[in-house]
Amino acid sequence: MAEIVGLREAVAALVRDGDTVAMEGFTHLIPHAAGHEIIRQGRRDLTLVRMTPDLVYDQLIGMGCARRLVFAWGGNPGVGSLHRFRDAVEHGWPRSLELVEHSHAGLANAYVAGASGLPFAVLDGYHGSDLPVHNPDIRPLTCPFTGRRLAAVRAIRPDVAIVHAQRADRRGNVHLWGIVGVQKEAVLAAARSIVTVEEIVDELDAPPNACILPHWTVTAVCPVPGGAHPSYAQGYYDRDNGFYLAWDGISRDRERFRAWMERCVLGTEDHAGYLRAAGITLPPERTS
Amino acid sequence: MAEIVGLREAVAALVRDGDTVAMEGFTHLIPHAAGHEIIRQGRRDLTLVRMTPDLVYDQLIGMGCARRLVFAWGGNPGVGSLHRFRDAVEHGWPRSLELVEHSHAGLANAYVAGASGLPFAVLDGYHGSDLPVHNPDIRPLTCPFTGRRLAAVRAIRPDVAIVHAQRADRRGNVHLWGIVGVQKEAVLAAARSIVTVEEIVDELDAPPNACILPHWTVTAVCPVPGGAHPSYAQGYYDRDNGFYLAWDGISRDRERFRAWMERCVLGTEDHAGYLRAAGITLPPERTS
Amino acid sequence: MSLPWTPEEMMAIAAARLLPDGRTCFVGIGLPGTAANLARRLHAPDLVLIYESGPIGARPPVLPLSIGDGDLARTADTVVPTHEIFRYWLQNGRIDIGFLGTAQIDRFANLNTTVIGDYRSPRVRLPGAGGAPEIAAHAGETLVILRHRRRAFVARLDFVTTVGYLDGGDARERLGLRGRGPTRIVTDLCILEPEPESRELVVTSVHPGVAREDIEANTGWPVRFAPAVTTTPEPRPEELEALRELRARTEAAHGRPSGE
Amino acid sequence: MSLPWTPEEMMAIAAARLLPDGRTCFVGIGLPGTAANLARRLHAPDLVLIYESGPIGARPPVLPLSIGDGDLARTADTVVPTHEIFRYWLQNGRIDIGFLGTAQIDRFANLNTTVIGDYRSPRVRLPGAGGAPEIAAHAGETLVILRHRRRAFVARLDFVTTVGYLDGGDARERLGLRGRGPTRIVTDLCILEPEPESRELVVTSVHPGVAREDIEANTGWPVRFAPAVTTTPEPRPEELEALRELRARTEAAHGRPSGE
Repeated sequence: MAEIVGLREAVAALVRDGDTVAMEGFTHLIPHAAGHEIIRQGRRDLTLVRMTPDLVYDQLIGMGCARRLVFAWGGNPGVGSLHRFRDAVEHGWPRSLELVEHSHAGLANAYVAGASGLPFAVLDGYHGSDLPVHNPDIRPLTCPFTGRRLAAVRAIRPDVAIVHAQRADRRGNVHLWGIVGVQKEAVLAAARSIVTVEEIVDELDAPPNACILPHWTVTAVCPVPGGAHPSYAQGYYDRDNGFYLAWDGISRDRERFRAWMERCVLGTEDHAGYLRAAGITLPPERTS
Repeated sequence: MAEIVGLREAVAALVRDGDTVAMEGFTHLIPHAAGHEIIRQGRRDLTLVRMTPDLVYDQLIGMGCARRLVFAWGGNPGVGSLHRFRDAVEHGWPRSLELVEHSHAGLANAYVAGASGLPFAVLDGYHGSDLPVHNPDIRPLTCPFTGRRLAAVRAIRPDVAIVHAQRADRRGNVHLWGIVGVQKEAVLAAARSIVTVEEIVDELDAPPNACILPHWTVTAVCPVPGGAHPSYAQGYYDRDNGFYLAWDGISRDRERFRAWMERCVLGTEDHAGYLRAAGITLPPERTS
Repeated sequence: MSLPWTPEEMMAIAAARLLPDGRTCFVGIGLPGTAANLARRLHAPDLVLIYESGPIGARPPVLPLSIGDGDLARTADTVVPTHEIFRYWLQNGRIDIGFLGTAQIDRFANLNTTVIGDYRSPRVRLPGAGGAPEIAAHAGETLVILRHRRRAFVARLDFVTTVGYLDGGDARERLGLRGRGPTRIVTDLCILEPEPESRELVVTSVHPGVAREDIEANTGWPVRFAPAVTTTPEPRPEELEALRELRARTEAAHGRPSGE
Repeated sequence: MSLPWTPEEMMAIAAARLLPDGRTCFVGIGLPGTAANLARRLHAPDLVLIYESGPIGARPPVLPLSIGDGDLARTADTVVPTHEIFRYWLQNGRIDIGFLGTAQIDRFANLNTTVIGDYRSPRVRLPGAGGAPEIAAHAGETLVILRHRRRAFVARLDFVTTVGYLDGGDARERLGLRGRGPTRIVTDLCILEPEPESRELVVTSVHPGVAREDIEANTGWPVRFAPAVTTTPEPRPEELEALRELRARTEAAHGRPSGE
């Protein structure tokens, strides 16, 4: 049964050192505010799971929160490298990072298996790729009917899933729309979950087959307006493309990165403080 | 690329003797008009696939169109037996019927495998049940990671999928909502597809994550207002519960069944004719 | 003061009482639907009803005739595809209580809804499994509701559609099923529960006015009674009123035969 | 009369020309997105763009910076969950053309987007596979677009992320992959295609003003030329105008760095 609480309280209660944490959102609705709060609270030894570990994980990795990364594509979309991720993998700074590496199809299927209560998923994938050589969570599997050679991937079952959504009602029912990625699967696969939302409303009034997380599948709902920045929330604000460009410079250098994190994250109380410190105005939504 | 054509033309062109035909719709949006048209055109030796072979398949079976039934639950919902289905299984009238029998979970997964281009699906099911004894399309499978014993079901890949939907636009993009069952999976798993719709509209204006079948996944779109009767189309008309009750009497007796089919289906030109002959007024939608 | 009531009403009310508020309940067609929707009107307004057709959190104003009625979709928190119901919700362990009817049941609460007689040439072809095998496997626990007749309570099933406790003891556990299995069988005569060790169904509560001999005569095996059998509390006026009001509204809504 | 143009523009336009109208195209990030959206503005208004983030039938008014921009969702026919894109659409054989970029490519069109150097202690850690391995496996055919540099066109990949033709011949067929594989590699210098038998990439079309030596110098293996090499038709004015207009609108929309 979802409790509506502050983000600080939710992270304090639900994210523990050593946890496997899945923070999802495919470009859209990335839970950046929650990532910052995990950094503020100094969590360590996390196994971070994410299809596309972009800026949110670059920050967590650069601040030394993670010991392992389960992922499929780690870059700054449309800009280039994730410098903190690269520094961790290439030079072990600030600590070494173990990689469990998938393709998008493989990891998406692994989430589906987790959400389905199955220990693994089957896909017609990874043929000829070197990825299975380095990832023991990918194994060959033969179809019992046709003999076709397929791949099995171990299910993802996070301790905590963290996602951002547009809205929740007062009971904690969550409604998200637009690019929904694997968020529903991440929450349903996890033992606990935190959903940050743009706003709490009296009635969701969602369309018939909307993507809904019923309140009894969510552990904590936290109102955090702008909580996806620099990602976006369809219907609320646009992607801050300028920030993604700027991140390339901020993150390229260890000292500059640390200084920025000190000033905008560690030195602020909450997400509103972050937005002020970083001088962010949420971009209004463009109408196509 | 969907062609917008008449139902008679679509069935003539796309449903062939001996085909595997999946007509889906879970209580809602059952493609009854299409079933009647298949009967009118006298198709034979069909393998009929359906989660819940209710009245629509009772009629096809009673008229001798089917030689095999792939299914999970065959009854008149809330009323009782399907008498034509029982007569075929118990007495081979009008011809014998081979059964390939699943649970709902098994058959739903088999559709998902078909829609996913996989030869089989995995589920944690059928444990201890006698169903796998009689169905070679269910086999044991062991998880390559955990050793857990699971079940594999062979994928469903129909020659033709037939579903009913609320609306299509002029290009043939289809929008359905409410209880969507396994319709999308049936269409995406099939080589060909027919979608009957309540109406053709200029713009679908569907909500962001609506259940849409893009025009290039559908072979034929046929406008058939009331085409789900006695099932219902949310937003258009309610379920004709009275017809389901009446069917128990109509179908109990071979002669009475034949007479009703002669009068209402074989003796009519199309769905409008059927509604007139059967004296049907579509029940207005109840607002809860 | 109590109103006169029928065994059928006693059965629905006894079953409804077993559904605690705030839990998630996977509802089969027919009798389970009546009991679940009655519970929602009485002590369990926040009982979450999930139907295999797709609705989650349905609040139907009348009893649905089918498990896919429009009322279910219109009143649900969300409607998902059928395969998702079975995978993300049931198989994933998110259902507390599975609620089933059946045609036949044996002393270890195994269920037959497939055939009477031989599978390939049956005397009576029943509808089949539907969702039952996996509901009984994955729901936290299962309730079964059926009328107590000798042809339903049989010594040996012609076909095991859905597993309860197999041949008893720890057979179910050895099969590796997640859910605890059938915890209560509610009939129009009594309530049966699996005995802790043997898992054989024994009568634990007899409905008011029912004699032990009635139960024995209507059970196809030598049915045993728990050491401390209670009498089921008879229907309270508010329970009966809620049930009758629900049924009256249902009949008014569903109408009479048409199209003949 | 033709306008002056850059090799970068030639590359985007040459790639866009390879996308026939009415087909379904799975679009990767960066250069493929430019070419696909350019094609939509030129000869292929009904090209169906599918992005792995979920949008099907997207018609973005400017070039998305990422493969999950709001424009894609707002203009799509529908937006589905990411796992569905990979299962119902890609793996199910419903994509005609997969369109990929890459960091490295070898002579058999295998791609590396994972690491330069050793996997466990790489010299350069690249972003990784993303959707590429399964796009290249299941799309009816694959187009690859990348800048022609010696460090990208290598004799031997450090890591095979995504299979093209493995070590050539019928190796791909023996692997049982559904799609035909990479049929054209478009660079800023030329177009390469797999030779019918050996499957080795050979140059089939050289962009105007490019010398064979330029291609040889920028390819890390002794690159061969097809018996009949053509010259790529140079950009037509309407192609250049459409590309430049698209890029100008994109820059205006995406803004400058913020939050530093």
